[in-house]
Amino acid sequence: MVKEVEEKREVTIVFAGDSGDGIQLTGTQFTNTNALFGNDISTFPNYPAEIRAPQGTVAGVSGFQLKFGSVEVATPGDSCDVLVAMNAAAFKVNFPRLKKHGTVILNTDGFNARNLKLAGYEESPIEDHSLDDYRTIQIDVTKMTRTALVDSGMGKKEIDRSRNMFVLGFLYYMYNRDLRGTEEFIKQKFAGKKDLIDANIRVLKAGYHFGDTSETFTSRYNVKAAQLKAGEYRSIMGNQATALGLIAASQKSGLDLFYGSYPITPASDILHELAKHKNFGVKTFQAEDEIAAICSIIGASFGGKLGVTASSGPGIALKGEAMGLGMILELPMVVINVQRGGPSTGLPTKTEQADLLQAVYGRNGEAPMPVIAAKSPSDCFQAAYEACQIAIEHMTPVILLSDGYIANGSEPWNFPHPKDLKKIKPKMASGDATYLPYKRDENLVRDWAIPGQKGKEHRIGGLEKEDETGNVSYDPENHEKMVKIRAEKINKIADSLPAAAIDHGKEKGDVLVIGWGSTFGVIKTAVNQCCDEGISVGHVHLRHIHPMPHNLAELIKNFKHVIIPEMNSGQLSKLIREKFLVNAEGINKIQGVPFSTQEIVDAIKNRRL
Amino acid sequence: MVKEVEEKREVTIVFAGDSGDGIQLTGTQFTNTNALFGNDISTFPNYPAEIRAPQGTVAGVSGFQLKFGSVEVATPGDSCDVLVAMNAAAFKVNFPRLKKHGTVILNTDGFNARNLKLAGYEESPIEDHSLDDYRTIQIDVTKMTRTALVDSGMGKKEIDRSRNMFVLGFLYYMYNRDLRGTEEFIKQKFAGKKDLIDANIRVLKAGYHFGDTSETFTSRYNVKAAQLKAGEYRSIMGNQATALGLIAASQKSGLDLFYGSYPITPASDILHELAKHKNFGVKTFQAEDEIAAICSIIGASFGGKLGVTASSGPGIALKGEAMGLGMILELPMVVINVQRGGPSTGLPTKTEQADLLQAVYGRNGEAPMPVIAAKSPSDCFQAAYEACQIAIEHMTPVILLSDGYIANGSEPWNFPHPKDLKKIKPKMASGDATYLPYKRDENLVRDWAIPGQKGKEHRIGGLEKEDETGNVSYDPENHEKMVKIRAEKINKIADSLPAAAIDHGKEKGDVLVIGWGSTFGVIKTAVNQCCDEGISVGHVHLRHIHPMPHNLAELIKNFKHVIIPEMNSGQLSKLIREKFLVNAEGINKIQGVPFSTQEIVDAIKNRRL
Amino acid sequence: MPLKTGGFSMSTETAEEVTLKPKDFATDQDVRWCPGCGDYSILKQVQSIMPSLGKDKEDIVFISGIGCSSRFPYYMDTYGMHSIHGRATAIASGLKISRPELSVWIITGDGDSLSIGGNHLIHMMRRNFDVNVLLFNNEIYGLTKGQYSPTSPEGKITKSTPIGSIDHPFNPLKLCMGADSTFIARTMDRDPKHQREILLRGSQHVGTSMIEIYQNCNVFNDGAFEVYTNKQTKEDETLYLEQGKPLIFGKEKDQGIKLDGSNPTVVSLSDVSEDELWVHDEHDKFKAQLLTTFFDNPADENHLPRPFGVFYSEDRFRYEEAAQAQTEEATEKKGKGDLEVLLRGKNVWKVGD
Amino acid sequence: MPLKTGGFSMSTETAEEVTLKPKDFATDQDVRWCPGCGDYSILKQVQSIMPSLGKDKEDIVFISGIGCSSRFPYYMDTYGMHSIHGRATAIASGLKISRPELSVWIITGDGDSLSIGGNHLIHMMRRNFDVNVLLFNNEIYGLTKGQYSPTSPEGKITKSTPIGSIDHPFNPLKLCMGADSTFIARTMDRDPKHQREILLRGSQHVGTSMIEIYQNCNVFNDGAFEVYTNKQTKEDETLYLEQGKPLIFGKEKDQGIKLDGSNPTVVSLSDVSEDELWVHDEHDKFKAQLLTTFFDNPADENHLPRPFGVFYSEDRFRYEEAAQAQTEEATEKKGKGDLEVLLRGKNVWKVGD
Ligand SMILES: Cc1ncc(C[n+]2csc(CCOP(=O)(O)OP(=O)(O)O)c2C)c(N)n1
Ligand SMILES: Cc1ncc(C[n+]2csc(CCOP(=O)(O)OP(=O)(O)O)c2C)c(N)n1
Ligand code: SF4
Ligand code: SF4
Ligand SMILES: [Mg+2]
Ligand SMILES: [Mg+2]
Repeated sequence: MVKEVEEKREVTIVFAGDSGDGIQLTGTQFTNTNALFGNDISTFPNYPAEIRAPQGTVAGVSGFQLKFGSVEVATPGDSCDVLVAMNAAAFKVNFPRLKKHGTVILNTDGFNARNLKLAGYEESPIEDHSLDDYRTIQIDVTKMTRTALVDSGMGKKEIDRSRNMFVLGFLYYMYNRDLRGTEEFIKQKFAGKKDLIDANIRVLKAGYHFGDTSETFTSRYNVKAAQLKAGEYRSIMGNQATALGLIAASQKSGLDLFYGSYPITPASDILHELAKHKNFGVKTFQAEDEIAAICSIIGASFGGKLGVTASSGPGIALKGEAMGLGMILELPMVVINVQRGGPSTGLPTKTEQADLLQAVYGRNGEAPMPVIAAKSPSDCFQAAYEACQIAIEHMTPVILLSDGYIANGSEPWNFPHPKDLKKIKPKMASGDATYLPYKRDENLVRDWAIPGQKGKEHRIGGLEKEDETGNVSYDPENHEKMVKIRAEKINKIADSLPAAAIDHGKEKGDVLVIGWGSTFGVIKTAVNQCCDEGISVGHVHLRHIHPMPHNLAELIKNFKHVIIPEMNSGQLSKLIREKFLVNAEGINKIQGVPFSTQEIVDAIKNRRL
Repeated sequence: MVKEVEEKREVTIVFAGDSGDGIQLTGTQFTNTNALFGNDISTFPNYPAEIRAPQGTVAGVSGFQLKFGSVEVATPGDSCDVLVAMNAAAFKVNFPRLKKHGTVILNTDGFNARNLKLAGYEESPIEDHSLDDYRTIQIDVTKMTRTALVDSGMGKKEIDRSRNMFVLGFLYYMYNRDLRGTEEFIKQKFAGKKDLIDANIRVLKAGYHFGDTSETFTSRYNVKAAQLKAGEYRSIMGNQATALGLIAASQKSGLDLFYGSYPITPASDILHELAKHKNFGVKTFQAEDEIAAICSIIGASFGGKLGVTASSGPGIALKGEAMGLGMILELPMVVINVQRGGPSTGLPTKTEQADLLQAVYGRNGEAPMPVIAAKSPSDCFQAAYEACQIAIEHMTPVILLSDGYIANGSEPWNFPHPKDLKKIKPKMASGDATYLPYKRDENLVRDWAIPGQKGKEHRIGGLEKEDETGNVSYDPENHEKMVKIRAEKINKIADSLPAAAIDHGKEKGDVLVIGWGSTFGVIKTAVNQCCDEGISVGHVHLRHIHPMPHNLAELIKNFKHVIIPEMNSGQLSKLIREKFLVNAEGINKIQGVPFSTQEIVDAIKNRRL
Repeated sequence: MPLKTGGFSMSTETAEEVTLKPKDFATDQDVRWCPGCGDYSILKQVQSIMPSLGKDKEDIVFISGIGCSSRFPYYMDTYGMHSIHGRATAIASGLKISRPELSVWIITGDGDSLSIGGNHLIHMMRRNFDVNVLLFNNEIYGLTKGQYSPTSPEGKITKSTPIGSIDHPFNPLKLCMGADSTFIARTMDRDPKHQREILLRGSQHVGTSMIEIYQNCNVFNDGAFEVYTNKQTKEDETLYLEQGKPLIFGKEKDQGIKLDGSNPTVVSLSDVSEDELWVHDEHDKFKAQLLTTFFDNPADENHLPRPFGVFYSEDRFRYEEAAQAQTEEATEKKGKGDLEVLLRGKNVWKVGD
Repeated sequence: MPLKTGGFSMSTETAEEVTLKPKDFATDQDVRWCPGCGDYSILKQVQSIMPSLGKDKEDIVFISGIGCSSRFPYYMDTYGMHSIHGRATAIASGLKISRPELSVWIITGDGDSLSIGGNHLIHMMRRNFDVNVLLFNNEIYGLTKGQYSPTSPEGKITKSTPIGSIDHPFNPLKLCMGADSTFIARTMDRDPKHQREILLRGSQHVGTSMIEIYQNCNVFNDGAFEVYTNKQTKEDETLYLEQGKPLIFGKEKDQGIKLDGSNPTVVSLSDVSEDELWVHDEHDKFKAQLLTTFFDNPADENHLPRPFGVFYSEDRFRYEEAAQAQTEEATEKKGKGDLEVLLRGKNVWKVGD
């Protein structure tokens, strides 16, 4: 039967089900297919905190939100147009997200008495009219899948595992997308297991045809390709992008990458990704703890390698002492903090930006280190690359901040060609002049001599050192001199940084919104929206938090008000207030979940009045 | 022969010699005797960095500076009136400190060719006229001592060990002090070893009589007793005062003191002192590292004890993660940082104030903790007591900042009577109502139920907790609520703090000097001096750095300029600038040694213009 | 509701009162482990032996680090702390020194105790606090979703070792023996009866009881201990230790262990008579050391079976008792501390009047 | 001046060039230990065996933690790092993995390696990097002026234990054995010849060489090892291990060690013939384990003598070699990594043109 096709600029879908339902995979497949089709896209996976919480319970719900569109998409969306709920608990958790008159696709089999009880429903939301204002599509996905595979000779349990493919196929029909990408994926995933390949593809198609044949609904949707900057794209997740950025920096600097790390959510995936690329000369070391991890990279860096470690809140706290050593040794290394909800163990699977001041100040003594932050999943590549570049060219440990939101989120990436990446020049000591480990160039950067270099044998350590020679020195004036030199060296990095600029909106006016890290997308969306409404607002995004770009003060002067949205209690706010003595106001959300565009828009409007 | 006696208001003396010369003991004895006599006094020991650096070298010089007077003495003095140098190296290191026309007492035996060479002298400073403008008293102390003990039957080596007693006796004569105190001390120290007692006392007296009989100089000095606040006094060192403050808090709160710590300079002496007082129910635990140390006090605190740990820079860095746990658990404990020169291992035997921002911000996530700082050796008692009181009554870990300067310095202490110490009331859970671990009182403080309390069994941990019940909660709103409650709880402590006040100088005017920690004495002296010169300057000392007293803003408003002297690159400055948006300027000295009064005076005058 | 703190009084005082059932130790929190996780069995056995401690619930404390296993305290209706990764041992040390009368249980995983927590673990062994350490060994990092751990075998493929682990694994009991542990035992999740027996023995030992429990992580490391549990292989691969009994194992109980010199060797009882066999003596530190080295890969040719039971137990002074003794000694010598005297010190002078 | 990095080439390449003398390894820094400190002797012996490594100075690295002993690298004219307390082992691990061809030496104290650094030490043992660990054991914290350490005997009076230590001390070699160390040896500062011999053996062992060196701290713990060094007692209290030789000791070489079953006992050679004695075999892991337990207090009745020499040596794969092999294997399989291909990934789409 013929169905009308409705155009949409952008659509937000939430897939939700039990952590056993393969929700993440379904979401990722739908993402890749739309990405390949050419939509701009942004995703936000939402795992349960427990490895495998009790099935069917609210605690066990796994969700995957994505927004795709023919227009620019910078966030996974505040609320969704379509909710796919595999069971009652999944519905309960995500229903609040659904827009009025939105569409909800229900797996009726997931709403039986037991499911309802587990989800804590007295009465089924399907019967109790809570769905009256919504478009509801009820499908017994389990039954459908089983019928599709009735003659497959597979067991129920096995069969049910492919239910997600039915839903996926159904959505492909609904948004009229091509099945081939996913078919390819299935073939790779189950390579060798022909029966599984056939089964999954069959169910996928069954879902597609079900959409075609069923009476369930009368219209399909079409989301045209987006007008992205011309070029080649791929979809990428934040942690993966970070890993690639490190490998790229290793290749372009000619320094082997040594990655020493101890697993912790949400940073572990960087280790998992890097471990796959040993053929790039990458060595990964799962240390016994975070202290050993950072110490191992200090050793590798002393040996002339690019040492990198990553962790999250609690693990970063443990690295403080060793960071101080790396800093006073003035060896290049990168410490990545994929931030999560704190304090203490806090909310390991949730996102937050509350480790900023720890990054800037959390060491004993005067121990300044550059701090730079990634702003989106794909930007993790660039941020990681820059972090390595600064570390190597300025001979210093660098802190790179990411967070759970961008680490697990994904988006299309107009990946660079290696030859277009900036060169990275290690400051290797050369020549036969006697080597003074702490003799410096015009940027106050010392030369790097490594074991194996004849005649450059030297000893360095954590005690204060005499200028130039690096010999232990307790001389008072020398100490002050060295403290100032080390600070000045870091400040000088700003000379080589691009000037800060208004990313979006007005160059001068009422409200300046300053952001850093993963709030970039939502601030951008909000500021653009406000501008469309004629509000005079500008957006500056700070990639470099220490040192800050020289010209930030000028930009700030052009606005009446400064507001700073952060997923913390106002940490960048403190830095801006102290530095520029401006009454910057924090817009703070400390809920382990990202801002909604509306929240930022409202904040801007309130300020404006 | 009769000699005239000259009156002096205050005198600064530096004892200097090889680390084997018993300089610290000599200084301490001279201090105690003058203290007992009734002078106000302030001391500053200056150890060599090495355990035992090569004898006779500059690196091996041990110094002890003290200032005593008939007037108030708040610092050990910028420069000295008298320099006692046991050898050439000691002279070389300390000569720059000597006031023009000052007196230098030399042990000629310490200026032989070998000594001069070790000290790096071409020619002897005694011959080369560098002493022309000074009053020089040359004594062959070694020879004198040996003659004094010629018939003692002791070996040379043994005899020479008592040379410091000769010098001490000589100075007692010079300042016309009583020998009895030191004789007592000798008897205790060598109890049982009669020959040693006799020998030392004999040399002491020999020194005294030498002053009397010799022609070396014609005048003696008299420093009258000071007009200290009426009461009973004793002399005390900072770390010792800290230990007593902890014991006092334990006694007054009825909570046994559990002290878990790992040795580190300059904090170890607190452990050594506490270990002597087990009869106060104190338990000391030398843990395997700083992490185990703080974790052990978390366990003790969970068990209902007063848990305290101490360390210095690098060790504090290691405690960051566990502090976060203590903070989210909301258990009472005190973490003491006796600051030393940083970063990293830095200058272990030197003093600094560069761990302030680490104390305030150095943890992952939003993890606020009260930060309070001691201002002088004897004040360490009060500061430690207050730290415990806040921890216990507000159920939170508290950071107490001290530093190497006050930790090893000493001064007269008008010690309190136990009954005059504030009560400390633990928030023990009681009653039979079901216990909710995170239910709070009007100060947002929770009740403390400890193992052994029937019916109050409960589990707490590092994950975010549901309000009141403390059950693990991933709820977004709850997280934000809890983060805010924990912050508000700490801020509320300010309600119970004394208002900030002008400690010295003008209530309003040109320059406000804000200080914290061990710079108190020198700022006070400088401000008083400026006031005497008619400069309009005031001094506010901040004991509580987080939270700050409510009324600080008002005080600041009354001055044109705010300057903040710190032994760091400007850390309190950052906090004040951010909080009050005032253009506070840092006066920063990062040399591992305290400010001189002159440096502060100059800073004030520069500002004023 | 008497607040009991300090002193050793209560354990006895309460002994008679106790009439607790295992279920009294369950909490209202729903248990959040994967269906089929070995942790469930351990929880059940621990709860089942609790009443036999002769302690009131309020005198028992469970302290854990971080990991799936470390969720344990939330499910025990006693005092408890779910602390930070690797530090449960250090926290328990401080608690035990200051509250010697409490029954303290440490719950830890192979990563928690042997990776990040290795140092505190070995120091706890040498100090010999009277506490119980339950090491849930699943040879994997469960909570972080499947990286190898210090007990994972060489070559293990995991998320962090896609082409196999190159870490030579720890032998946890051998390590603890090296750290002078006074009680060393091994049991497994799949053998509830033996588990209860060993847990009881551990609870009775006065000193640090180190109990390694093989625990199956059916999600990230399923079947790690299969050979010791499945019908076909278990009798041949496991060696159950019983005090005073010869080391005999095998389906037909037809194999034994003999010591020639210091080398343990497997012998067939058809060639060797029982009385030539190694007789288990848990008080023999030399034999116990050798026993901990029974750690062969079951895949190897003529390998030794894996021992289960109590390897070693020794009576050595407990740190917390010695600490308590010093307090009492000091108090006897100097008398109970008098704050006024302490603050006055020895050299006091008066100013004014 | 060729920059040599990666690969295993140079050790051989340079072997012949080497014509270094011990004094070539001294630096211009004046040595800052107390007069009479045992560290001087160790510095001297280490410098004296350096030439025999067959390595150029630039291919040797000394890494230390913090402590008196850890000042060591400043006095060796090689590459070196004086790092932070307890972490030298961890730092060396990263260096060795990334630069397998270097000769890496770790200098550490008993506090540095066994107190704060205990975890990294045992993990280094199991991973078996080809490095040398010199543990300067003076049974005290020297640099911090005399607190007890994890090797101080029970009852030790120190600044932090005014009425005696109540920590049961570690037996460092037993601990390392428990951590599956592949080379374990003991020597002492006062026996330069034996020290050189053991240092040489350690340097030749391919794997982690754990060498405990008894070192006298004459300022804070003078005479700790007196019985093993003074004329009167040393022959009766020390047992020098020699491969293939029976365990004999005593002034008159008239005492020996016999194993009955697994129990080592002192016997007089007048009652027992030499060939009944325990013959030292450093490759016997069982015997080595027993040897590490020879740790009695010399004050005790019929105690065992203290062994010196190589207790154990085993050839086991080195972590850094396995890591290198995986890199090569991966490169063979997938070919040398191509950054462009990596960045493109598998699913690329074009936008615009
Ligand atoms: C300081 C710190 N580092 C790392 C982590 C992440 N983490 C949590 S549990 C864990 C290991 C879990 O393995 P195991 O101890 O064996 O417990 P299991 O989950 O297997 O029961 C890790 C690495 C953390 N929470 N804190
Ligand atoms: C993190 C940290 N904790 C503590 C210290 C203080 N500290 C320096 S060396 C040392 C122990 C020294 O003993 P040992 O390792 O035996 O070396 P030794 O001086 O005896 O040679 C300690 C506790 C430190 N520098 N850093
Ligand atoms: S992940 Fe493994 S250990 Fe953790 S709960 Fe699941 S089955 Fe148990
Ligand atoms: S304190 Fe002891 S170990 Fe340190 S240098 Fe002096 S003698 Fe040597
Ligand atoms: Mg595990
Ligand atoms: Mg030592």
